[in-house]
Amino acid sequence: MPDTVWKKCVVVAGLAVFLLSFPLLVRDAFLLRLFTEALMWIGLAITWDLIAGYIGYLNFGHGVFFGFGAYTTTILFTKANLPFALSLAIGGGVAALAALIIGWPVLRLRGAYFAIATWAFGRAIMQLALVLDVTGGPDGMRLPPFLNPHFFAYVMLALVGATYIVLWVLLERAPFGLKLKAIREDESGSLAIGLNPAKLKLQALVLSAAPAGLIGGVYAYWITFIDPSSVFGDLVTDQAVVMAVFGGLGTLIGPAIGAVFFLTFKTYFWAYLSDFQVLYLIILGVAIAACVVFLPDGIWGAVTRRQEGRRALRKGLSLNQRAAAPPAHPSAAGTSVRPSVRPRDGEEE
Amino acid sequence: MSTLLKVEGIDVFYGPAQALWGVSFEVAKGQLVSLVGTNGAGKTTTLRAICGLIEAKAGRIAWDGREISGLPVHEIMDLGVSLVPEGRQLFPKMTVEENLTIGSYLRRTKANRNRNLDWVYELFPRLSERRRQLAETMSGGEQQMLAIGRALMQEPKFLILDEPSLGLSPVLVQDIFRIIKDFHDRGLTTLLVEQNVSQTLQLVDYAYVIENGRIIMEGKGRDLADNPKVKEAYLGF
Amino acid sequence: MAEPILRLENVSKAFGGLKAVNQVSFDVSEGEIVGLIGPNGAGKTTVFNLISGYDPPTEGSISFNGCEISGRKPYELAAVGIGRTFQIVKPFAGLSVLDNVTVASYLRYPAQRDARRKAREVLEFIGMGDRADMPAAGLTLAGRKRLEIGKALALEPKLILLDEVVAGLNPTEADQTVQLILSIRKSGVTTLIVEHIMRVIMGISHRVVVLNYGSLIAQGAPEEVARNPQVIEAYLGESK
Amino acid sequence: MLTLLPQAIIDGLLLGGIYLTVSIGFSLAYGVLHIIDFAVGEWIMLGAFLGLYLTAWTGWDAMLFLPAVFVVFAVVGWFTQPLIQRVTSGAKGRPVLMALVFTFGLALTFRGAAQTVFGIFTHSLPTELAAGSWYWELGPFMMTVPLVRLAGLVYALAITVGLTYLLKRTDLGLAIRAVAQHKDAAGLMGVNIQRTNAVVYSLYVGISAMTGVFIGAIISLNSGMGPDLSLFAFFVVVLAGMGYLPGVPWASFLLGLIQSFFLIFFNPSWTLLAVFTVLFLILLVSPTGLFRKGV
Amino acid sequence: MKRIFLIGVLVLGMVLPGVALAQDAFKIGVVTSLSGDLATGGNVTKRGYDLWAKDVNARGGIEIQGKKYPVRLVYGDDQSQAAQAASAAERLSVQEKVDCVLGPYASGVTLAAAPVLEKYKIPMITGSAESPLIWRQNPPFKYTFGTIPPVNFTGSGVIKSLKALPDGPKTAVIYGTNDAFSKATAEAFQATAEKEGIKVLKFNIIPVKQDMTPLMSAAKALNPDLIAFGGHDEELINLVKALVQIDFTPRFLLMHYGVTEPAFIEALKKNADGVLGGSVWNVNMDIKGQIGWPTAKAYADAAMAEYKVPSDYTQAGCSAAGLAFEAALKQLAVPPPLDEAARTKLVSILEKIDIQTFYGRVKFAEEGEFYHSNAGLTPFTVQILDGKEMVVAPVGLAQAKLLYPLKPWKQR
Repeated sequence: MPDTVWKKCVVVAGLAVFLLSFPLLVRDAFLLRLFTEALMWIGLAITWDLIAGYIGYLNFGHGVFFGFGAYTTTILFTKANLPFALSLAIGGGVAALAALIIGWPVLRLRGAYFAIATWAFGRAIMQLALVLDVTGGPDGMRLPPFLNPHFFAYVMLALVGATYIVLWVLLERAPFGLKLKAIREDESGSLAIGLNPAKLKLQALVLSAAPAGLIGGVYAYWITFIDPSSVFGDLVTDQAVVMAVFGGLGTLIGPAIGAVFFLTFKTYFWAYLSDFQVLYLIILGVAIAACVVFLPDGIWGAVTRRQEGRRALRKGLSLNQRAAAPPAHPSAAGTSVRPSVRPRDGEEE
Repeated sequence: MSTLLKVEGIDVFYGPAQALWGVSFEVAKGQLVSLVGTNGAGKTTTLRAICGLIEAKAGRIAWDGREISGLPVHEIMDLGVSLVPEGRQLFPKMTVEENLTIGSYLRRTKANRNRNLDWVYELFPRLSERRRQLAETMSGGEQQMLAIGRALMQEPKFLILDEPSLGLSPVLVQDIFRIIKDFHDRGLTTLLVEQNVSQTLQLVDYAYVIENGRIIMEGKGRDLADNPKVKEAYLGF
Repeated sequence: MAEPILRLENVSKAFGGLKAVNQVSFDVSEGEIVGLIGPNGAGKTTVFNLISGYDPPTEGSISFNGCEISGRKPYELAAVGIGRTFQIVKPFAGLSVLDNVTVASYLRYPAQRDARRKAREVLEFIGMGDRADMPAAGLTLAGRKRLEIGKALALEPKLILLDEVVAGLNPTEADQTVQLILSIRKSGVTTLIVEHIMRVIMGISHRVVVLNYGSLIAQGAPEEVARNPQVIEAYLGESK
Repeated sequence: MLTLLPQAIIDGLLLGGIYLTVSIGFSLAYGVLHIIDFAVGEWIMLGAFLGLYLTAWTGWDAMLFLPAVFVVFAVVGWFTQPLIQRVTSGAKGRPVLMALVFTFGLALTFRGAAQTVFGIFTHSLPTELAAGSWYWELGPFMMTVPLVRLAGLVYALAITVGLTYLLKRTDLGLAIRAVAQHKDAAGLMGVNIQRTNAVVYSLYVGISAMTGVFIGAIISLNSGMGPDLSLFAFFVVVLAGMGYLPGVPWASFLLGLIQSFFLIFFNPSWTLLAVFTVLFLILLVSPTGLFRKGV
Repeated sequence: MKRIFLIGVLVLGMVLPGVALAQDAFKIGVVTSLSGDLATGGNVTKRGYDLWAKDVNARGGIEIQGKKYPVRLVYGDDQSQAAQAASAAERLSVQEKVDCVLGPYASGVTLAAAPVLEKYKIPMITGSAESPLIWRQNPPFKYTFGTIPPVNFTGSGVIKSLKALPDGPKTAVIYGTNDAFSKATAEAFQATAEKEGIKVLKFNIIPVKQDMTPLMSAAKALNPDLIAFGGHDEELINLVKALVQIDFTPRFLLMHYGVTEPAFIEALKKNADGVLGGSVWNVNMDIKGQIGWPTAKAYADAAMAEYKVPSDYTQAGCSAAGLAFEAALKQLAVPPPLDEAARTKLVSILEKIDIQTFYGRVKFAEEGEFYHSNAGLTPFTVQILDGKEMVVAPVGLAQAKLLYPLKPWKQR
């Protein structure tokens, strides 16, 4: 036991040293940009995974929080002339507040309805950004360029690193994570053991929204330009989803691996193989399908044999109970005395 | 008496977990045979295997001397097998009449649809009164009648009933048992699966006792009913 | 007779137009094991759902330790001291056996370390200490049912509701579970149990409450109830 | 502006008709097969391109090719269904997910292939109906009904009525509903589940492809049109309540009416904002669709 | 330990540098939308750039101090996303070490790529981005140029030419879709119309890809002389079809950009006839080029031979952007690779450059709201006549008479 703990410490320390020194060692600004972008996507993927992998709710409006952060930061920074750090902090706060406000009604929805409702919310907010004056509408907003790659690499590292550590402590070390997993496994059953799923889910949503908002704020300053489709578009969420699913849901390391893997592939593909752009769609399509068929728990799940991924997806996509809950165990199948037609059951539908 | 259904040493798995271990039994033409056992013993699984709803990994199932394991469900049904499944498994959003009508979906029964409908309504006047009602709105007993009626619409040569008494009031249970006996008297081959062991064993010609996926005992119904081992393990009180 | 820990007064529950539970009243005293029996569909599980807060009663009152609890949420009731199991066992299948119990012990032990310690204690108590690190999905039916009890016990309840924890088990397993129920009671937890297998109910209950079609038709000592002609007719059905 | 009220209603209903054509087959496929087919928009796109090539080749009116497009794609659907079946039943217990992801991959592949083969430009399907319209003036009210859109609505309603008839009045329909409600029990009734599934999928693909011809004639077509259509189909089906076929027309018309009213009477730039807000709010108020009848 | 291995592999993948071959050629980066939402337009720009590269290399390359250096294009797909545009610009600057850059199709991505190129002091000419936003920045982008004048420049000319007609429009309904380019177009139409005394009865910005029939119903009720619309190809086609369907023929129907795209005429056939648009270039113009293709016709033929589609002004503008670099590099007379000083000098050459091409005059504005966009062109009005795009105003450039009022749809 102490032996593996020691090994883990070495790995973590090594990783930390690597991450901290990477920006210093690398002179190539493009690699630094990739590094920053990879960190950004790790942050978005793990915060999405907090809701998807740990509670089993597929949030297709995660990009909204990113966008809230980006726009709030930009507006405060460029129009109200607040310092960047303060604008950024408020941006994160606004994202968290948004999560708090929509979380309560939305988290009552289940499966595909939750997915669609969050998607609709994201679309509505994007339309709002397109028609408001303060956001610049479709023209988007520019921020004064501050093109210091090291600054952004370290800010992103600090932000995503802190998010990672906080989530790791809360999800893997503190009771919070186990409680969320219990909700994922059986939401109604979790009531009986004293959990309040509504409250826990809301806490988790806020916890996933705040870092996403902060990342959005940093993104805006880093890229120097935002418009509704670049920060509120489906792409932000979709990419985080693909990364998390590919890497392995319900873990923190999985989405991170997925993010690095996907981003590396994507960047190199577009950089050097963009003549075959048609293939990109096909490769992506086949890869996603193959991943779910052959690696239902993602890369990390396949390595560690953790099955969180498929459990989370099963819940998140459950459209009706019949399709989602097959007899998992022979004895359980045998005990099911619940008739398919229940004359006395008026609570559902 | 010739054998109608012969099950020989079937193994069935749910994923990696084995549910049936070399289950063998047979039913002769015109017989009323029962498969008894506790919850989770493997009764329903056995029936599902016979009907082709789940594949048997080993062993064979023969119908009238012909191997039927591996055939799709609808072809097995076409041979004349009818299952009244556990928990009825009606079509909840269909009316009573539609539930019965689909019983005669098979080509060989389609021609007799109206005659059979009349017959089932005569047999269960309750259903006749409620022919336009949705199945899900009916009481448990009515649903059970409908499930049996639906199976009868298939003009079965071999009727399988899975826990027909489940969830019914005692009066209704007596009705159901009376109907089963009645069919038996008319010469219909029947396989009855029941938890209500004492009453079932009184009724049937022959019975098999299944436990943990294995047949552990068999014999004439009344012999088993008197067997103290059976009593101790399954009759409770 | 001791002060009732649980009291149901004229409790009814209707789903749509159907009355699943109709004007049911009974008490459970501290330290008792009470059996709740009745044919399938009699409303036993609905009564459990009402007591544990899963369904609010349509009318009537439920009080626990003298406080009105009808309409309160299940997690509030768990905090007050009511633990329950489910007829269709619901382990958190993706979690280990230990985690299943740990997540329940957070109610009384918010700190991770204490919750783990409590969970191990409970696992020892229910005889599953050796299976702590197994995924719950890999348990047999008997293991799952036992784990259900463990989860309820980790809440340190004053009252535990057991829904068919014996049904479906083979005789040896059933005996072990009966022993477990008796030792739970010995530890001072009041038990309300729904069970199909009469041998179990009759053997361990101090009192038995009989429901039929949602209504209470008899209550009293097991022997008494077993002689009640109404019960015999409704439940045992051997009218020959 | 109130003089435009009848026109707004007509425009809304006609637009709703388009959404209905997009969603009705999708809803059927979901209701029976329990799969969310992400490729619905791509089936529509492919159908539209087949129509385009046929009209370009023969010079005839696009509407004449509806049966041909249906037949071709019904056959394609017939042979695609077993593939989906195999993928979804390959790994036990995750049919919904597998179908979703598989059709997503299918959609990406179709789109990529279409971009290569058909190019990236927008086209329009020629039809004589396009220039026709009926016009009335009633006091202060004036109304124009574009014939091609009316044809689209009639087509949508005909498909809806046809499907309803099929489901309610025929043995095949009985079998389809049985499979939808309880697969095992349907098998026990002697229904060939595999064949029924293939029939449903081929109906759905055929209908979607025909819809492509209408959309190409009414609006326009290009190789990238799929995702938006898929999203709207999804939108309508969720609003209707997933798997609840009778809700689909109402959800479609609601969607069309919201748009026409915002475009005519309110601020047009808020149209889509209104559409998504309404979807969001309806889900909050009624979590299983407009009629609370979704699964 | 698998974790370390995995990470190792990934890091290796990330650090492997782009293969940079030293050779005697100008390395010119292309940042544009080859995929994503704007792929349609992005690929048109790519055709324009490719055609120039092919042409210049066929001529042996760019002559510097007596030696001819070919050009090599290096692509960076911005995937129609701002972040990827910045990333592509950075990669081309740092890893590929390009000498200069041919710019994106749309303005949003240009706005993200430009600051990165400013930082590395790499000049960029975009042959397409027409939104006025790019030129209005404060401080302005010193290293960014554009061969197409912004829409507020071209759009106003068209309205003016209509107003100048003896029986010009008196009332107008103006729409634009809600993207940066289309909205700017619609706003330019609106501003000019109001200035010219055309009464704007209704001005609306509508969501992208919105069905427009109800909108046209509302327009029909107002019965304006002119409907002016800012949008992209697909939307223009949909708008005409909506008008046909509700049977409303305004006297003038004006759009921008998309009418010059071959797909517009192909999709609408006879209903495209009479539609007006604004442009700065077309195939039939009588222009003599001093560099590259001698005439517009020669260019169009070359493009037709290469791509089998007629060329439009975006593609031509992109090829002209290449020609501008070609002329400036020749003048710079520094062999590749260019260092920072040479590139800075290139910018000052570009600022002074004034050349005649098949596309028209290229002369970048040195100040004002059109800073660094092409001020050498005269915007003109085109009309689709018998399936061909013809210049109808101003008088000096006109190839045909402006036909109005629009022929009713039902009589076609």
